[in-house]
Order: sequence, then C-alpha cells, then structure tokens
Amino acid sequence: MKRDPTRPAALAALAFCALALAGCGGNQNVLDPHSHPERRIATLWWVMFAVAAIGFSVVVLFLFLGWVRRNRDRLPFGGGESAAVGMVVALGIALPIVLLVSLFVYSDLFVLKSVAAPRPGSTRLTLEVTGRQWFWEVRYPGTKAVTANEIHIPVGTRVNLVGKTDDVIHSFWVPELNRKVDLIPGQTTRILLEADQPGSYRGQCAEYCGLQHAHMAMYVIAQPPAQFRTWLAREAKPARPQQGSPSPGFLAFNAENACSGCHTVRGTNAHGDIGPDLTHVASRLTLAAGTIPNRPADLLEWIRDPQHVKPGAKMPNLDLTDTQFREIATYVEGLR
Amino acid sequence: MIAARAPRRIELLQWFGLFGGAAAWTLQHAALFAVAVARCNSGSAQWGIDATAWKLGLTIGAAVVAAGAELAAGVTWMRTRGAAESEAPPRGRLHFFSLCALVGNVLFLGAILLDGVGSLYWHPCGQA
Amino acid sequence: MAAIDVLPPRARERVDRLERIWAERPGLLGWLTTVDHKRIGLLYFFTSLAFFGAGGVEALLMRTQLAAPNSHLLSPNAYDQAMTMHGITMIFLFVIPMTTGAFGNYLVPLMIGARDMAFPRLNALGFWLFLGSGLFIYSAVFAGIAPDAGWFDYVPLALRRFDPGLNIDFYALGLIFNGVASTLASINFIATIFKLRAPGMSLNRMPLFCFAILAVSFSLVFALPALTLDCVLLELQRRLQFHFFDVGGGGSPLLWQHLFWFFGHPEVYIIVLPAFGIATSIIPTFAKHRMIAFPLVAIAELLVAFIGFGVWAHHMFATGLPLATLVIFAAASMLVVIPSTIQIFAWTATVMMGRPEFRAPLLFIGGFITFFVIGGLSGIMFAAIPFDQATTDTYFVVAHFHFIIFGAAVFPILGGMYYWFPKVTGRMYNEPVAQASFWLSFVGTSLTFFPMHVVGLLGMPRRVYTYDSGLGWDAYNLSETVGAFLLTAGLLLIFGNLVWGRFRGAYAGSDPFFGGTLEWATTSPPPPYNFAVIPKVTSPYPNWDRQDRTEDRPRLEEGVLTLETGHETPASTVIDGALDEIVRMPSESIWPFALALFVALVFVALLFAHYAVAGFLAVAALLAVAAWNAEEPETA
Amino acid sequence: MSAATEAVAVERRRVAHPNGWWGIAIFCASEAMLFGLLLATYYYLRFRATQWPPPGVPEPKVALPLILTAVLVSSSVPVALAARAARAGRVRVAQVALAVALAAQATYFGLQIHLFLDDLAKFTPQQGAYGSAYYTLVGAHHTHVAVGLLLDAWLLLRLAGGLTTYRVNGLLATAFYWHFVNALAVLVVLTQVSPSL
Repeated sequence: MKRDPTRPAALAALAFCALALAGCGGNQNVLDPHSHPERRIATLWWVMFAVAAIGFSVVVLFLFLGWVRRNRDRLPFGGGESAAVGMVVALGIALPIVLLVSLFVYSDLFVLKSVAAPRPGSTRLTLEVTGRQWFWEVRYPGTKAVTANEIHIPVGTRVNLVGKTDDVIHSFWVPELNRKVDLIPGQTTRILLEADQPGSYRGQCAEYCGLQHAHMAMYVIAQPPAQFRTWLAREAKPARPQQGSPSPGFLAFNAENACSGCHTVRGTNAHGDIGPDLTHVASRLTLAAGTIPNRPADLLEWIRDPQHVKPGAKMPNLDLTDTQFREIATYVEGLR
Repeated sequence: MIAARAPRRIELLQWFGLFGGAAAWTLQHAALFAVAVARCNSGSAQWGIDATAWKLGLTIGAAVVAAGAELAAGVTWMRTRGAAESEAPPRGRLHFFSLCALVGNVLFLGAILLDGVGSLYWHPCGQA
Repeated sequence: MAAIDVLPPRARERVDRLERIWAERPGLLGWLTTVDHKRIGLLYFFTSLAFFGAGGVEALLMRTQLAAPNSHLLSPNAYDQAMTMHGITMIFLFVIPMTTGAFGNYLVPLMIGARDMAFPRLNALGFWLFLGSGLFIYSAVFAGIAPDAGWFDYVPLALRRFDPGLNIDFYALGLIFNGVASTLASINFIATIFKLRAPGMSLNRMPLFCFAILAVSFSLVFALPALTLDCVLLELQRRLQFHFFDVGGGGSPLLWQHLFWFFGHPEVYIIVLPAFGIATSIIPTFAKHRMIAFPLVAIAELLVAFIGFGVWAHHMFATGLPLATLVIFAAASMLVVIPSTIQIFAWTATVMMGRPEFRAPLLFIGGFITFFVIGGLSGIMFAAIPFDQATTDTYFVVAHFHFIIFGAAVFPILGGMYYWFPKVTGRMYNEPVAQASFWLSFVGTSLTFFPMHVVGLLGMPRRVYTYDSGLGWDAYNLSETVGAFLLTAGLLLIFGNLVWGRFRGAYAGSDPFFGGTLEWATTSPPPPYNFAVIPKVTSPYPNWDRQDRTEDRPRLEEGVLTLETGHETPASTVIDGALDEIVRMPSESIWPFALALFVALVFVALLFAHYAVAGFLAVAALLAVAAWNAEEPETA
Repeated sequence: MSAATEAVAVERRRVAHPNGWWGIAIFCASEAMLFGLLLATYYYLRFRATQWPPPGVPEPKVALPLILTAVLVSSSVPVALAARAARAGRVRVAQVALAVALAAQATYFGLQIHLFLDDLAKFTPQQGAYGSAYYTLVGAHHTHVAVGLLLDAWLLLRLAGGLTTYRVNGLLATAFYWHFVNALAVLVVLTQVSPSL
C-alpha cells in the first residue's frame, strides 16, 4: 500500500476518534446537561422530583398509619368524619391546584422559553439534518459538506438545527444538549443545538421508525471554533483523486449494481442517493449509524455481510469475491 | 310510585351548576385548538384570523359561564343545606350534585384560565 | 343455597317459579345461546384471561431479549411484532374486556339490584364480537404477519410504502371490529345503569363502582369513534389509494396522531377507571367504613373521564406543533390530575377513619394506591412540556404508564378477583397464599418497572429491539427482566390459589366480607334471576341497612316486586330511580352468536379484499338481525 | 289482554323514556362524535390546502344538495307522527305516516346516489385530499340514510302484524335515529357545499 501523504491528519482523526469512543460510556444522560437549555430541563426535573417524593411519602405514610392504628375511628392527627372530608378538600383539591398552577407557570411559560426552537436566522450557524431509514444525513448550508451520523459544531455557539425526513417519522435527540424534536414528512422542525464544552455527545433516534430504529445513533462533536472550521473545510472538499490508474477497489466500488448505485463519493462518478455520502467516511467515528466502530476489521465485516451486522438495513449483501470485498474496504479506508 | 318533584327553578340551577362549567371549558378548549390550527396552516392562514381576539373572547366568555355555574351550584347547596348526601330525592340528589358541581366548576374555571393565559402568552405559531 | 331451603311455603313457591322461568339450556349450546349477564361475564373473564397470558408471553419475550445488550433471541421484526401485539393485547383484549366485560357484566346488575342487563341479547353479541375480533387479530400472529408498527401505528410507517404486507390491515380491521364490540357493550352498561336501578336507588345512592363503569362506558362511547375513523381512513388509503396521511396527496401524517390520541388518551382513563371502581368497592368493605367524601369521589370518577378528552396533544409535544397549541393541552393535563388526588386522599382517609382489615383484597388496593401515586406523579411531569420533550419516547414513559396500566389498573383487577371470588364460586380462596401472592407480585412489579425510570433518564429510547453495552443501561435492564419473571411467578400463584379455591376452598356463604353493596345480598353464586325479591334501597350501601334487608323476607312472602309471573325486571326513572315500568326481558337466543359469526366473516373477506363476498356476508348478517328482531320478548 | 292494548297501557303508565330509546340515543351520541371527527378531519385537511377544491376539480353544486336536504329534514314530521300514533295504539296511522316518510327518504337517497356517481365521473378520491375527504364525508352520511331506510322497511313489515310494546319501542328508537340523521344531514351538506359559498 502506498504511503498516505495525509498521515498526520489521519492520526489526528484517529486520536480524536479514540477520545470520542472513550467518552461514549453512558454519555446519553438527560441529567448530565452540557448546555443551557438542558440545564434548565435537569433543574426542572430535580424540582419536580423533590415535590413528588414528598407527595409520595405523605400518601404512603397515611396508608401506614391506617395499618398501625387500625383500631381507632378517628384520624391519626385527631378529628372525625368532617375533618376527614376537610383533609380531602385541602390535600386533594386546594394544595394540588396551587402546586400544579405554579408548575404550569414555571415549566410551560418560563423553562419552555429556553428550550423552544430558535427563530430562523437568530443563530450564527444553521445546519440541516435529514432522518433516513436508518441513518442521519447532515448538511452545512452554504458549503458542499455532506456527512452522516456525525454533527460537528463549534463549542459555545448557538446552532439552529433544521430537521427533515426522507421517509418515516424520526426524532432527533441528543439528551445532554437539548430536548428532542420529531422529523415529520412534508415539514421542517427546528431545534436549538449548543454545547458549552468540547466533547462528543451521543444521540439516538427517539421515534420508532422501523426495523433498525435501535441502530440509528449519531454523535454531536463540539470542537473549538478553529478546529471546527478546518474540519468543515476538509469535509466540503471532494475525495482525493486517484493517482495513476484507478485502484481495483475503486473499480469494484463503481461496478454495475455495486456500491456506487446507492452511495455518493464527491469527485467521482458515484452519485447514489440511497445510502450515506461516503466522501470522507474514513474519518468518521462509527459505521452504520453507530452500530459498529469505524475500524478496518469492522468495515470489512460490514461490507461483506451488512444484513448480519444490521438486519433489515437497506444495504444488501453483495455477491462479490473475498478479494473484491477487501479491495473495496481498502478503497473506502482511503476516503478521508 | 312517582318521586316527589322539586320546584323547577332549583332543578335547573342544579343541572346548570353540574354541566355549565364542563360545557364552557369544552367549547373554549375545542375552539382554541381550532383557532390555533386555522391560524397557523398555509391554507386558512390567508383568512386573516385574529387569533388574539378569539382567544380573549373565548376565555372571558367561558370563564363567565363557569363562574355562573359555580354560583348556581352554591345556591343549590345553600337551599338544600343540612340534607344528607344519600337522602331521598329530590332533596338528597340536589345536595349531592351541588357538592359535585362545586368541585367540578372550580377545576373547569382553572382549566379555562390556564388555557387562556397559556395560549395568549405564546406567539400563535411559534414552533415548540 | 341454604338460605332458600328454609323458606316458608309461599315464598318457596315464588322462588321455584322464578327458577323455572329463568332457567337456561344446559351444556355447550347453553353457553352459545346464553343471555345471562353472569355467564356472559364468565365468558369474558376466561377469554380475556387467555389473552392476558398471550400478552404476558410477548412481554417475557421482549424482556428476555432486552436482558443483555446486543442479544439475538428475537429478530428485529419478531421483536416489533411482539411489542405491537403486547400493547394491542393488553389494552383491547385484556384490560377492557376484563374490567367492563367480566367485572362490569357480572357485578353491575347485581349492584343495582336488577335481574339482567338492559339488552341481554346485545350483551351476548358484544361478547361474541369481542371473541371474534381477538381471534381475528391473533390469527395474524400465528401466520407470522402480526401488526408491527406499534400499537400507536404511526403513519407513514404504517402505509403501504413502508409496510406492504397484511400486518397493518389486521391491525386496522381488527381494531374496527373490536371497537364495535366495545361500543355495544358500553351502550348496554349506560342504559342498564340509567334504567334498571332498583326502585329507590337515585343517582346519589348509586354504588361508586357503577359511577366508574358509567364513566368508562361514556368514555368508550365517545372515544372509540376516533380510533374507528382513523382506522377506516387508514384502510381507505392503504387499499383504495385515498389521500389522508401522505403529504404528496395533500394529507398530513399528524392527522393520524391527532385522531389516534383523541382516542388514545381517554383510553388511559378507560383502562384505569374500573380500577378506581374496584378500589372504591373493596376499601369500604375492609375498612368497615363508608367512603369518605362520597360525592366528591363519584364526581371525580366522572371528571377524570371527561377532562381526559382534552389532553390528547400531550402525546405530541415533540412534533413541533405551535407552542400556543401545546400549552392548552399542558393546562388540561395539569387539571386532570385533581380528580385523582381527590380520590387518593378519600381512599387513604377512609382507611384511616375505619378499622381496616388488611386481607388480600385490601393489600392489593394498598399496592394499587402506591403504584398509582408513583405513576401519577411521573405523569404530572409530562404536563411540563420541556421535561416531556426530553423524556418522551424513552423508558421513563414506559415506566410511567406501566405503573398506571399495570400497577394501578391490574392490581385492583387481581384484588377484585380475590374479593368477588367467593361471590362467583361460593367458595373461599386461601388467605395466607393470597397475601404471599400479593407480596410476590408487588416486589416483581416494582423491580420490573421502577428501574425503567432510571434507564429512561439515562437516555434509553423505547421500542428498541436491542441496545449497545457501555451506555450504563445493562444492569437496570437485567433487573427489569428478573422482576418480570418474579411478577409472572406472583401471577401464577394467584391463579393457582383461585383454581385451588374453586375445588377445595371452604364454603363462603352469601356474604363472607360483610360488603355494603347489593351483590352481597343474594346467594353465592347468585341465582339466574339474581334476587328473588327486588331489594329495597335507601342508601349507597344497602347491604349495611339491616332494616331494609330484614324486610326482604316478608316482601318475598307477600310477593312485593318478586315478578315471578314472567321473565321480567323493573325499570326506574333515570335520575331519581322511581319505579316506572316492568320490562319483559328476552330469553336465550342463538342469533347473537350467528350475527357475530357473519360479522367476523365479513372482516375476513375485507382483509383479503374480496369485497363482493363481504357484501353477501353482510346481507347474511342483516338477515340474522331480522331473525333476532322477530323473536320478541312479549311473544316469546 | 292483547299485545296491542298492553302496549298502549305501558305507554300510558311510563313517565321516563324506554330502554330502547336510551339505547339508540347513546348510540347516536357515539355516531355524533364520529361525524364530528369526520367534519374536523375535513377542515383539518382544508386548512392545509391553499386551494380547496384543488385546480381541476369542479366546485361543489349548491342548490340541489340543499333542496334535497330540505326534503330529508321535512321527513322528520311524518316520522314523529308515526311514533305518536303508535304510542296511542293507532297502528293504521302509524303505518301510513311511516310509509310517507319512507317514500320521501327513499327519493332523497336515490337522487343523492345519482349525484354521488355523477361526481365520481368528474373527480375521484384518489386525486387528492379534497376528493378523499369529500367522498368519505358524503358517503358516511348516505350509509346512515341507507340504514334508516332498512329500519323503516322492517318496521312497516312488523307493524303489519299489529302492535306490541317491543315494536312501539322499535318505532320510537327509529324515530329518534331519523331525527338525528336529519340534523347531521344539515351539517354535512353545509360542509359539502361550503367551498362554493
């Protein structure tokens, strides 16, 4: 294999990948907020949880008192029939009304303000995410960049994410950054995306969307603005042209009813629109929307037997020889 | 055997008390939803519906009816004070339902006001 | 029967005549033609119990698959079918037929002192249609093409383009079919409760269980049309290329969701309301105290059903609807809580005021209250739009509604099985085993569903057939699976206990628990005519009015409201329950069964798109209706 | 005492509505919800459409549907008469009134079916949301009328055999059903013709 001129970039990518995967451990936690909106939501939860815990204890205490003091005809805290009715009215009507109205004002008027969708044009960056069975297509309007299952954003910047769907209803959800929003056919839905510290945040489709709903994950990677700009610039470029005679992997990839029928590799004649854009696939963290890590061995396994790795996925098992599979894998690994 | 008849007026008060708030909230709630849909959809948006005016009118109207129902329930309750809830009808039943209505209308009045405040607070078509 | 053997001769004669008039055909044919609400109740009971088993197996399959990450016990499609069928089965084929069909049918006429339902043959039809719809839907399971788009069946996933098989057609047609059965049953309950209450039982003296069944029936009557319409529109689009849900044709995918949840949320209260009714029957009996704040509890049961119609869009908070629209549904979702808080404190107050005897049925109600409070509190959180948008479609929701529709809806059913077992069989269950079965089920339920809150907050979405390790979900999922099997053991212990009691239990007598409502005023099991003399009612707990009950015997001798000359029951005025007329009741008939059979065949023909055949079968069904109608009670 | 005289006696004594009346009333309540949602669906789809009916689809006729509906609604009068006569035990009058109603309703139904097929020739439900909503709404209404016709015919058949309490109740229930269907007919036709108003 000939020497790769872009090795440093690749190393950086690998290093970042390792960091990201290391961070994959349980980072889909609603109560571990990394943005202003999500912090408001977490606080809202803890407030409601505290009040709920008290309410629950009161009822259980009443049941317990009824059990231990089962031989008196009076309320544990004194009072007879009318006092009991009074208790029902006070604890069953008056108090709940007060609590519920305050919760309504606090959550549905105030907290809701910080999680509501941003007005178009109110943010520095806008990006488009399209849910498809079963992966996420990501576009950066104003650039040629098209990627999948990996959303890079500059840290500390409000991003207006415009969601669409190509097929059924999906739901875009990155728990540590904000609430979720459904992607509905025939309309676009917006959601505010922002991260206040660098890192990779796992997200997953939250609306049942068919066979592989379980394997429709994506990572939001928040980077320092400079890093983000270099990433975006590289992502917008077409694939490196083949030096000299096209590699056998390239040929196999573009052969009749092979990969190019469904996949696009910008800068080549592969223009398929069924699967994700593969122009820079090798620089991504995972394959098949977070189903497997993006390592040579997994890549080969995925190309060879996708229906085993991700049953029901749109990617068919191709009838190719083992060498062809390996050559394709080598070619794809070169797509950085 | 035909049950003793109560004076027509108190019967009406009792039934208005029982159903007034419910009817008011139902109409307001459904109408608020209809207005919101009509205001924010491409087709009906051209009709230039004044959402705010509708919401205000519906809320005030419904609130007045619900308050009236609560009042009616109160009157029925006073008129039948001292009756046991399980006493023979019509007195017992009037008292029974006046109690029910006293609670129900409070809820409906609350729902009507929250509905109104909430829907007026937010921009009519701002996406959640 | 001991009570009747010592009757003086004149009373004896009347009872014998009643026995003759109300006797039904024995044997299998008798079960096919019966119009006795008690036998129909038992048919509902055993049928829905069988479906409970099926739904349970589906649940255990899912739990086993999810016990560990990346397991391959079920294929994705098998999991989706199990998930969908679990929902459909438990809601439409278990809880509703069990609570209204079995408990309602058996108990309502007894509690209001009537001799049968208002429309006995319609009652039979309701059961046979329900059975038909259940078999219709389950035939898809055995064909391996069960519905697989979730019980909520969102479009476009459920449209031909994404689900070309018969799976969704089974869903849509099956639920239309099932809806007919439930609607007919509900109409019957409302008419019965309105018209057949024993003279003196004015609305303010009606048992709380009947208020609950009344609320459920009204909810069904007004909610089911939404589901039926939704399914009809879906079939029109799938079969005849109409355009309701596809954007291309000018339709809207959200239209499905609006119609579905307009049914789907009242449905939640439909599921849990009978549980309230059972709780309000068991608590006073074992606390030996009338329900505190009786009128408030009664109205609360009606209010929760009513306000439940105004909250549907809180299932759509994440769909990007305008804020101003969402917020009115959040408001209603807040207020719908109050009726439940009223009841919770009325129940606990009654337990504290009385001298409670914590036997098995009351234990189950204690469990019910505990679970209902947990599920209710997590439910309030979904009225907070931002939190809902964060946790909807996660396991937090799964935890929430299982605490409601398993913890709160099924525990009273189980408690009720113990409570009314002596009434239905005339024998007692084993008390210590019953209490053990409660604790086992209680622990199992908590262990199954509580960790789901946590795993949901840790970001685990619903409806995934598997999940990756390393997200911190594994341990919770394993404990949930363990809990599910514990719970299964608890349920098996309950049913084992009941089976044992049926054959070996001690004789119970007519009123082992000193219950307050009228079903305890007759023998166990009740005779076909329920009451030899229509009981006198002067309070909501007539069986505790010793004076009235001692009068029954002389009234039987003098033949006051014994109606032993015909197949009759008294009908009263709707509100104040004054005796209005004596109604001739129809006798057993094969036509309900025949009609249900033809209707079932119509749906099969529709499924396979043989529309002409469906037409002919529909005509046959009409002829069955005519034959049924030609058998008039007066001439019979 | 004969079935007929007994039936009349029962009607005299009774102060509340009979079970059968309540049964049909609750059933109609459920049907009312069905039509309410059907109308809601129509408007929900209409609100989304910038042109309703879409280009290429003719605007609905106004005059004829309204006139027909007037005919149908007026048939409530003979239906009510039939019910009253039956309660008084005047079976002949009941039969005649019912026959008159049946005639009016059948004419209405026939002409409506003719219009329905006429529309189908012009545009189909497969063309888009308008057609789908239009035909589903109108079709649902026609189905209810058809059911009513069957009830009328069956009752006429039974009344030929004289009066019984059961048949009187049946007639009262059917009368209620017709008043309900006629009320709905007004809402349906107004929605149907609304794009042309």
